[in-house]
Amino acid sequence: MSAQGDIAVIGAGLVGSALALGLARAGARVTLVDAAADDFHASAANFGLVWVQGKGLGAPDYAALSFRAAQGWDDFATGLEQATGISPAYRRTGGVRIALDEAELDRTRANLARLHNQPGGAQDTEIIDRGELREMLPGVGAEAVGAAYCPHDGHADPLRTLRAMRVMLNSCATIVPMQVTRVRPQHAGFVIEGDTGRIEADRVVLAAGLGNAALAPDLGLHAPLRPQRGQILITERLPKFLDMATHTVRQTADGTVMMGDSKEDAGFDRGTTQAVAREIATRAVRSFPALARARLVRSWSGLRVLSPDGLPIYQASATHPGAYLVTCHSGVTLASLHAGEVARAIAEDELDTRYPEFAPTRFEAAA
Amino acid sequence: MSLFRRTSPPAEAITIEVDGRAVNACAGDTVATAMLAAGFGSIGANVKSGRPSAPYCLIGVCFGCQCTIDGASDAQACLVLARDGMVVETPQPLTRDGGLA
Amino acid sequence: MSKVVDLCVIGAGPAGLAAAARAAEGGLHVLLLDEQSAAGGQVWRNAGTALAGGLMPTTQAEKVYHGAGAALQRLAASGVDHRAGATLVDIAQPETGPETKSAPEAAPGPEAMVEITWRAPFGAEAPRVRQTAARAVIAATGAQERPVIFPGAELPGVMGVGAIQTAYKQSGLVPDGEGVVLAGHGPLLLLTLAQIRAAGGRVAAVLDLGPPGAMAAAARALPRALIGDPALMAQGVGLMLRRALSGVPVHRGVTGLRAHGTHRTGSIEAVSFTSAGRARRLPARLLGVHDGVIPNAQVSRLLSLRHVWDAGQGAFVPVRDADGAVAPGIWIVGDGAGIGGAGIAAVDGEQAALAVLARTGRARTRGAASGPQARRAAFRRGAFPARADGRACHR
Amino acid sequence: MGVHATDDALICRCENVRVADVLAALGTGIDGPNRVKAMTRCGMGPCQGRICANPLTRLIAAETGWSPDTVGALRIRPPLKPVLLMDYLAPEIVPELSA
Repeated sequence: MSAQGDIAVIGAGLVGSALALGLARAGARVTLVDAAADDFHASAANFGLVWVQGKGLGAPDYAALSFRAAQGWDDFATGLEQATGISPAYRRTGGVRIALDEAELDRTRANLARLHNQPGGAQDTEIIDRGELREMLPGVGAEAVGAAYCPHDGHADPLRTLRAMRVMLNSCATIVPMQVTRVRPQHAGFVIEGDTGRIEADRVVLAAGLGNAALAPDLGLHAPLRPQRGQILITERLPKFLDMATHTVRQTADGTVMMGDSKEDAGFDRGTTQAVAREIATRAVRSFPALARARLVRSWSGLRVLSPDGLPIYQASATHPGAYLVTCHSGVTLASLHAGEVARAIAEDELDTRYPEFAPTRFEAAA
Repeated sequence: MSLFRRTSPPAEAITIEVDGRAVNACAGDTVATAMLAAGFGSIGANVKSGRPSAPYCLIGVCFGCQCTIDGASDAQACLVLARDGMVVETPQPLTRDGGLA
Repeated sequence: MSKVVDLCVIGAGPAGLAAAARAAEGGLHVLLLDEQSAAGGQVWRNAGTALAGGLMPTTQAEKVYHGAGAALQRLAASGVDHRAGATLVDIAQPETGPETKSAPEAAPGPEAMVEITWRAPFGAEAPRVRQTAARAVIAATGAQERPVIFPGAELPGVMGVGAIQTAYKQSGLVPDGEGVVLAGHGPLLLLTLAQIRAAGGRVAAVLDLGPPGAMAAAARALPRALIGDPALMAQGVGLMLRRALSGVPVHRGVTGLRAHGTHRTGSIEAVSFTSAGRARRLPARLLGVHDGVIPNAQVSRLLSLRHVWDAGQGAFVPVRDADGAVAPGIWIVGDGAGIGGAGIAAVDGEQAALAVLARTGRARTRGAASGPQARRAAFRRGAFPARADGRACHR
Repeated sequence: MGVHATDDALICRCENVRVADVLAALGTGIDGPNRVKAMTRCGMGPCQGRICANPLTRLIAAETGWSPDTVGALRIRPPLKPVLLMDYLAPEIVPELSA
């Protein structure tokens, strides 16, 4: 199956858009099927971390994948900006996971030790003490007792990244707004049916986040996904006080400050709660007391797309060659690879051979 | 020269401080109407460009008058009754006629 | 500070005042939150001061604030816990269901609480955010001027004509000196023009942004729309308008409105526009603009309610059932549910309060009609002024 | 959407988003107010759509030919007004943190 021929990517969020870009670059004629419905779902609720530290505990390949993704972000971001004039505002500033008490620091230290002992190690992540942290981040709160620091961590603006990819895709792919109801194999290739009609394609990539679960079975793909709600708070613009990314607070290129990292099992309800808002605000102010006087302007939530072990699923269908599934819950971090090596693996029909550890067969073995 | 003048019988006089200068006002004014009466054409500032912004709605909808009053930066001048001795800081320090200081 | 109340009313304009007082008179414990500094909303802003002769001659105040005095006295006597300057932050429904809600089929059991998050008035001790559980909520957050989009609209020196009205009602301020231009259509523009002239001010020009004939229609609608009791005002205002418009250049069919100025001074320098095919530029310091009023939809949108577009009003209105309920334990009344003016707002508020009382088994007053009968009764009493933008309301 | 809303007019005065910026974002599935907001920041400022929501729906309806009901409106989330983070915290930890 050559890289040529036409391929449909279903889902126009961060994952689908990056894959569509990569496939177009690999020479395929790409149709990006966008469920529209005036919502970017998980992509609009992404915190924007390009994060390596702590990733892949017990899954060295995921640690390596995250590391390669961070390394690939400079070229990915530069490529987008040169092509569109829109900067994804990516900065590899190094990242810290701040511990606000000794128990937290001990947990972080223990996880790090286990990461060090697995193949590939902990990607240069190390524990820094209160003094070093204060030197790095003068605005850090008195309760911070130390942190895990990784030089490869950074952050980018998810919406600007999505916008830049969209502008590029307008010229190198066909974007079809359609609420997809079914994707069926047919004699040669696949047919995609939805509210605005039907599309045929030689090959099809499911990249519709939580929507993959319903579409996968007809194609012999396995997408055991569940939603995990994350709430995000954002302030108005503040003078620049935080360049580095932290896992719960980051100051964007616009100067607004995002706060988050909550985890709730709330099904598909994308509401927000005052209780979680208070928890997030409290942790943010304990981490950076100057935030106490910042104006909170909005809170919203998104649904992380979680596989049973939280790792990505990359699958090529065994029963219906030409059908692929790509899902993860770090759409920003992995965007550089989705637009690069992962798209090439699909184009060259090598997805399962190059990423065996991310095939969903790992769940059957464990079940 | 102020865009507005008072036409009602004089009410109890009070004084508020705006960007360090004493401004005469009346009891019953909101901070916004007190500043408009004293000749301030603008009160807030655009959160992106920093350029001075002015009351457009005067009912708490447009945020053209968002400023810091007695240390609280989430105040809308049009919703806060002016009280004697209040300290108002506009996001962009302004001169008497509302222009940039 | 989390306590439980029977009813939380948001907004102390005509609708909110009627709802809160009626519910309290029926025996409910009512918390009334209003972000304005005093009860009355926009139409009855600063009514207390005005009716006590503080702002304008009491004869004029009684016309402008028709009905306000009674409503404020009723509130004071009703025992409602009124918090002026309190800002609504969030409303969490008993169970945050799917993204879009339709009007409720079955109201939840009496114990399903609505969680109100609000910020205590300016100057209260931190943390100012408080939470109160309410068995029912009536949102009466009123209307706002429809934003007029044109180049230069954001310059200091450009304000809503409603804002100019607010400056007058709040502090007796009237536009002063040269270069005062009003642009827009509808009765509010004419009323403001008349007030400026009556206070000895000058209006350099009126730019009629409305379709042909709108200015005349607005003049006819004015008495009913804004001054409350139509019968009292009909003759006087027509005369006042003819006098107010005399000597003021009116430019009709205006397009391409633009305000010129810098952000460095507190006023604009000029307005430019096209009228009768000719490009014009007038020196100006203050430009008042007005294109009708629309519901303030922040609360109805926060609740993810279904809305429908009302072409007549040029705005979305929330879908409600007969007595204004929009979700389990939640009602929306007054201009926030669709522009109708002070008269219908009070009826709407009263009606929702009756529904809350009925739900809690305390609807003592037998004679109180509810639903469509109350609306028809009010209609017969002529309590349905045309809307501010001159069109008879048909809600 | 009003004959005065030229391309250089600001439809969102909080985030300085011009009518032209909204028009540039429309198309290929970016034709709902919330997606236009994600692409242009229209509606992300302190007033949270109180000024731009009505004009934005009417502008998109005029451009796409759809009815306003089909276009829809900006979603509103808490807090309804900007609130100091300090006012959100539990009472006992406010003093030392906001000093």
